[in-house]
Amino acid sequence: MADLISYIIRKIILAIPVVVLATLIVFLMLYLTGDPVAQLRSPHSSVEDIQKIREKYGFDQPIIVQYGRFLVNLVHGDLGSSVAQGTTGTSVSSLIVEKLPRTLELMAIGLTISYSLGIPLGVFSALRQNTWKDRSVMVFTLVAYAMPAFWLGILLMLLFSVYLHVLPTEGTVGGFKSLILPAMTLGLGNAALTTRMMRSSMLEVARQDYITQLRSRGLPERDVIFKHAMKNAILPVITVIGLDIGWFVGGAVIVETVFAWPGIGMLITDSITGSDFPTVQGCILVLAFFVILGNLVADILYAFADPRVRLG
Amino acid sequence: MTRIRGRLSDRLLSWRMLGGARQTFVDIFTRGRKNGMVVTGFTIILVVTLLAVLSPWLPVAKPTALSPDLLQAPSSSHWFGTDQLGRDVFSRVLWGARISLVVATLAIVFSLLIGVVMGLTAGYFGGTVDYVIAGTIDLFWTFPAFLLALAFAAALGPSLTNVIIAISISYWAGFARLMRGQALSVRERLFVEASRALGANNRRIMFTHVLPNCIAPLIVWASVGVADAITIESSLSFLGAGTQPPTPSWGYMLHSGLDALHEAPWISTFPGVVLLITVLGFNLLGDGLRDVLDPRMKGLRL
Amino acid sequence: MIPSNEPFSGRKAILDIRGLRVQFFLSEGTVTALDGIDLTIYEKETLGIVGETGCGKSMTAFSILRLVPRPGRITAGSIRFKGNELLKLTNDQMRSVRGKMISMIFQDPATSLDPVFTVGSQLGEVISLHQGIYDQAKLSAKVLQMLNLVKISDPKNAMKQYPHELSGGMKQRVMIALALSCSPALLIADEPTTALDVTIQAQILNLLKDLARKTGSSMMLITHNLGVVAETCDRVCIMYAGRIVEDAETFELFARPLHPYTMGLLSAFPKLGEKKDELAVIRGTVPNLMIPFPGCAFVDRCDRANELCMSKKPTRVEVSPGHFVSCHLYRLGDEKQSVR
Amino acid sequence: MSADATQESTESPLVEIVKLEKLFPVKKGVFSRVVAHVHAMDGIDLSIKKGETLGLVGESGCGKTTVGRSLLMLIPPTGGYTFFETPKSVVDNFKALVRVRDSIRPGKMSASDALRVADALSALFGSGECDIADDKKKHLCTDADKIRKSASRFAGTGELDMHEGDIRKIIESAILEVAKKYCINYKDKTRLKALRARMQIVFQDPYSSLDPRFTVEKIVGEGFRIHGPPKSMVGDRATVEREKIRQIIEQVGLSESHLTRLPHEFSGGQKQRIALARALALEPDFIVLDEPTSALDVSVQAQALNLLKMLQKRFGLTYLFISHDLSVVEHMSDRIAVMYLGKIIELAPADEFLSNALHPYTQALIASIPMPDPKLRKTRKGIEGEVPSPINPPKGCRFHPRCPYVQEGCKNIEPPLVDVGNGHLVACHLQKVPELPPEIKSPRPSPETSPFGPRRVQSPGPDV
Repeated sequence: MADLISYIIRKIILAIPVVVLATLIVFLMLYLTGDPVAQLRSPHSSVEDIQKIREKYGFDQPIIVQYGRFLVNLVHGDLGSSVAQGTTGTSVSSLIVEKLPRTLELMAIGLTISYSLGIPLGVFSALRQNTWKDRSVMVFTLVAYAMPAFWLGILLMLLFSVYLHVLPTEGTVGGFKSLILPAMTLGLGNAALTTRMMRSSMLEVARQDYITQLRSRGLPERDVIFKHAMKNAILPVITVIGLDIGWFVGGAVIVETVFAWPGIGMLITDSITGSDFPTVQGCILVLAFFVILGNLVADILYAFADPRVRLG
Repeated sequence: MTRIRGRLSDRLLSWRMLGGARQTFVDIFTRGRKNGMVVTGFTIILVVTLLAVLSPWLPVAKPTALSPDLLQAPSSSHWFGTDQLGRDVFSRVLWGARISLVVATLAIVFSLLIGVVMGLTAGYFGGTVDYVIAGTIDLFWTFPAFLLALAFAAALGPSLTNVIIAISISYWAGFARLMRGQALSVRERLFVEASRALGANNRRIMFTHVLPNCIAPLIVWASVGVADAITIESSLSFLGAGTQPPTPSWGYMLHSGLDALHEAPWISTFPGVVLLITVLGFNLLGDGLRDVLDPRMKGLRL
Repeated sequence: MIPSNEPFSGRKAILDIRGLRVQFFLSEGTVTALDGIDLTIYEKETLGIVGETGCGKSMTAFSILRLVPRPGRITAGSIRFKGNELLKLTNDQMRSVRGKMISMIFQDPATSLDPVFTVGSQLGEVISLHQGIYDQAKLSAKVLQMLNLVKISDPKNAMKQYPHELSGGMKQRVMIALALSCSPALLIADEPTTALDVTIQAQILNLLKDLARKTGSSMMLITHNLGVVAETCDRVCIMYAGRIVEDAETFELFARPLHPYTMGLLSAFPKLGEKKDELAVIRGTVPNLMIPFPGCAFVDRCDRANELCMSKKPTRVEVSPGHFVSCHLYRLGDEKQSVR
Repeated sequence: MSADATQESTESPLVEIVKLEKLFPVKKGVFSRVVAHVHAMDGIDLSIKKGETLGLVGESGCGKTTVGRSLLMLIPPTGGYTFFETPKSVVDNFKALVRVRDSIRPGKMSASDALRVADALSALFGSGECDIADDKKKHLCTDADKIRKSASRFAGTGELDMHEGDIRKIIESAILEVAKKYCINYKDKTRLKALRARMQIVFQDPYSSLDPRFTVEKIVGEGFRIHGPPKSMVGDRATVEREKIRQIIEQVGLSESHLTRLPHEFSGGQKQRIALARALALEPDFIVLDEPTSALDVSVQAQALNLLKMLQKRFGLTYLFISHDLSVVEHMSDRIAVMYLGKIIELAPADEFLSNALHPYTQALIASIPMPDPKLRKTRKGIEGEVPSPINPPKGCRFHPRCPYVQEGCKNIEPPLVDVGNGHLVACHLQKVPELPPEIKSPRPSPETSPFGPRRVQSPGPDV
């Protein structure tokens, strides 16, 4: 147990430099075009506005001081203010706080879909290795993975809303019903990845000596597969939960745009079209935190699932 | 003078040792021919590439040419129909392939270069250098490439070059991670230790043993990477952060078809289908090559 | 086919294998891993199976449990265990044989235990399966008893540990406990000491001998180490390229090896305390089993091969009571004929 | 690498290692602090004579592999000195100096100690053998005289007027000077590279020791890319290299037609021959054989062992033969060293090894080997327990927790490796245990009252 706690603490401490690096990269994005002010002003801002921005961010000072200021603001929850038409002056953090729950909701359902579809399908496919059932699952995963999220969204929309009229097209008006299509769009690609991973992991585990050993003890096949093989095979899937969360964060931007789902993703798209860089920056930073957090959670989950990692 | 020439020939000899990588290409050719996935993937890529390259000389309308036939359904004169401005969708899809392929290939070539240099440097020097580079790699690796590319594209402003730059700086981490992992694991192999026992230095070991042994997984990843890059590029265009109209781009075409989904579904359907097939082609090639090049996976179809 | 080995008529055969053939169907061709194996294990005896890598000794063990890995299949022969044909049992019936009546110990204890379950739960699972003990307290008492039996240090603590927390020797003891937990009539030990250090090897081998004697079970000991065989086994089978080339009682075999391969093996083995400048070698390497060959598989490594060896596979003959050999140099009941 | 070198020069050691040590740090906790060390190799002394085979046996984790690798600087040792082809007198005097240094307890240096230091220094630098820069040599000789003067002046009182720290500094600088000149592990890259051509290694695992993407010709010829064409031949570089590769590959029992093939086309035994050819290509004097036949089958192992012996005779090679298999080591070696938990506990000539094994561990090891003859079937004695963790090795004698003859003294005092005559060394307080090991549970009480039982030799004899 002490090992486990020490492992978790170490993982948390190791995440700190990553967070700092993430803030640094997001901060440096301001300079990508040379003039940071150009990124922060809206097309409508006046000369005074620009001067205000210069003062607020201290662009006349050395870059390290600017970064320090950026960090201090960040700790106080100040991500700057929006410069887009309509929301000019609104603080970015309040915009994010308003939209974040929507995105989290979408991601939660999407993750659920992707694992509850991917894991069983992968196991099924591995058990039927090299049969037509396995091959069709593999073709499905190839297509589902190759399918860009936005086009999948459009197709689903066409099918369920335009032709079948069973689910709402966009927005949130339909309540949970409105959530189904975006969540499916989001989850399907990752479900394909999970299926393939689970399948190859199952096949790998099936080759291990301990599986033969367990069979040689006369254990029923369902115990061998569902108790022993699965618990071992799921370990590599757990290691990529962090990456999956990253995938979902990226996917959410597209899916929310397609389905006009008012979350952070849509906020980013709107801000890009509206040249509202402070908001883009803030959103990216928040999403980065979530990705890092997701990886941390994945590491900790893994430590619980695999008794071998706690030693390190 | 002779001394210099001697050292020069030494160097040449050592570069010739890179020929160890040749074996990879021999493997790809001889074994790949027998692999269904490699053949299918390669055929798809070949057809799409040929159409894209030849599109200016094909007897189709210019992709930007407007016509009075607005929102026409697919017919013999407009195979894929026309869009809201009366432009030929088939022609736009072909020209879009040019953009997609060029952007994706260049972005992956740059990512590959950054990745190999970073990964090899980390593996070569080890210690503090490795610690810093590995940390950076991990950050870029855990962070979704698409979101990163979106952020960079947003910061740089939408343009073709910027999309390539954005994808490159977002995607290199995968290659770097692969390269570093391979460098670290190959370094542990006994033949590297034997080489060290013969007196080989790090530089020699990296270039004659480590790098050639990494070529195979790099090729596999590059193939899958092009597929990813095509998806990212079209997603960026779809969101309006990529190539700007009137440049024909699959992502943008899909987006503009969204408004007319009810009355003219072909506007977004055809670019979508072609996009899917192209991405599928690269993924198939990558998967097939992995089976071909990784003997451990032999016999296992994935 | 020769009927059951009769010289041991006083003893009951527990396992009787006749003409067992196992083939692997690969895309590159068919590999005949076992090519007509005949062997018998009697009650309370330890039979050694000796051979080099790839000769099919492990495959014989897997065939007995009907656990031949795909794409391999048992294509011919019969395996009778206490008179019952194992190859005709249904899968469910076979499962109740495995672990309960025939049990196996694997070569590498590091990879043969499930890494994500504790030692206690793995042991408990098998015990409750075959003995129907579901009460937790009784079960853990039984688990503890088994761990004590195999002389695990601090068994109470070991129960709660995961395999990776134990040393190699301790893991192999757990494996033995697993195998013996239901007092099987036949214990198959597949290279049980190969992955272990010399001093631990001796401990494990002693333990196995002790326990087999105590429980009265027969043992099939698979090894490549002639020393292990000489010290532990009552009878020995020598395997080469998927066939049993010679089998006899241990003393008989070591005193009067008949097959050229057995002789070569015995002299190629460096013996402690025997100084020679050069070891006798068997030249060449094992043949490729994928290429069908009409003659004796050992022919291109044998110094005494003749025309017949090239064209016809030798049959198993009983040269002296209980001493069988498959070699054209020997005819039935006529040992003197060959020049040693 | 000449055949005639074998006979006459058997006396001067080719390789001599002094107090070689390798500790691997163990990191733990939140900040990965170093909390302990794995004592892989803890003060190893070995000397390998030209043309001989020294066998090194031990169980897994005893550090035998570490010895081979740090000897070749594949793993840099954390302490100690490795001499290669150093004049015998230099090594002996160097060892004497190190021994004197280690025998002086910190803060307790007496005048006689200082005198011994001075003698050791003069012995080392006084003769012409030690080939270090003249000014440094002169300087160190003056220092020795200074110490001697100071020591003899106060010989009566037992105290010193020279600071102990200063004397120690002089000793350390003397050791460093010699080490820098002669020791492999103190050499810079270029000098080390030149030496590498003369010391080679063959590994256990034939599968991972050959680069899968190199042809046999490239594998065998890799040394030439680094060190240039073989020195024993003259002519055009490419032709000479080709010719040499062809010769070597035939000497290890393969044919020229194998040269264009890739490693995966060969069996384990053939791969091991290729690895041997690679090691031989540079015409080395010394080869570390790290379990070279452990991955091979009995019949192939016999072929490989015969080949190794044949090549040794032909080229006058010196082998360090590392293995866990006592039968193989005994077959191959002239002398055998036994390692246990990072220490050498016994070293004996091969012909005396079996008949007169002195250390209880060696005896147990021998007793554990199953004999391939049912007539010799015995109730195995062996020993109980397992090898303790090398992270915190037991105090005193490292074998004491498993030793059937353990006595109080064994638990606290580490036994030194002493010569019991005939070049037979043993590190055991008992030194001479009963001829036949009795049953494990009933250690025969020693007949004498001495805490360490009977001793054959009282004072530490000369080293190896």
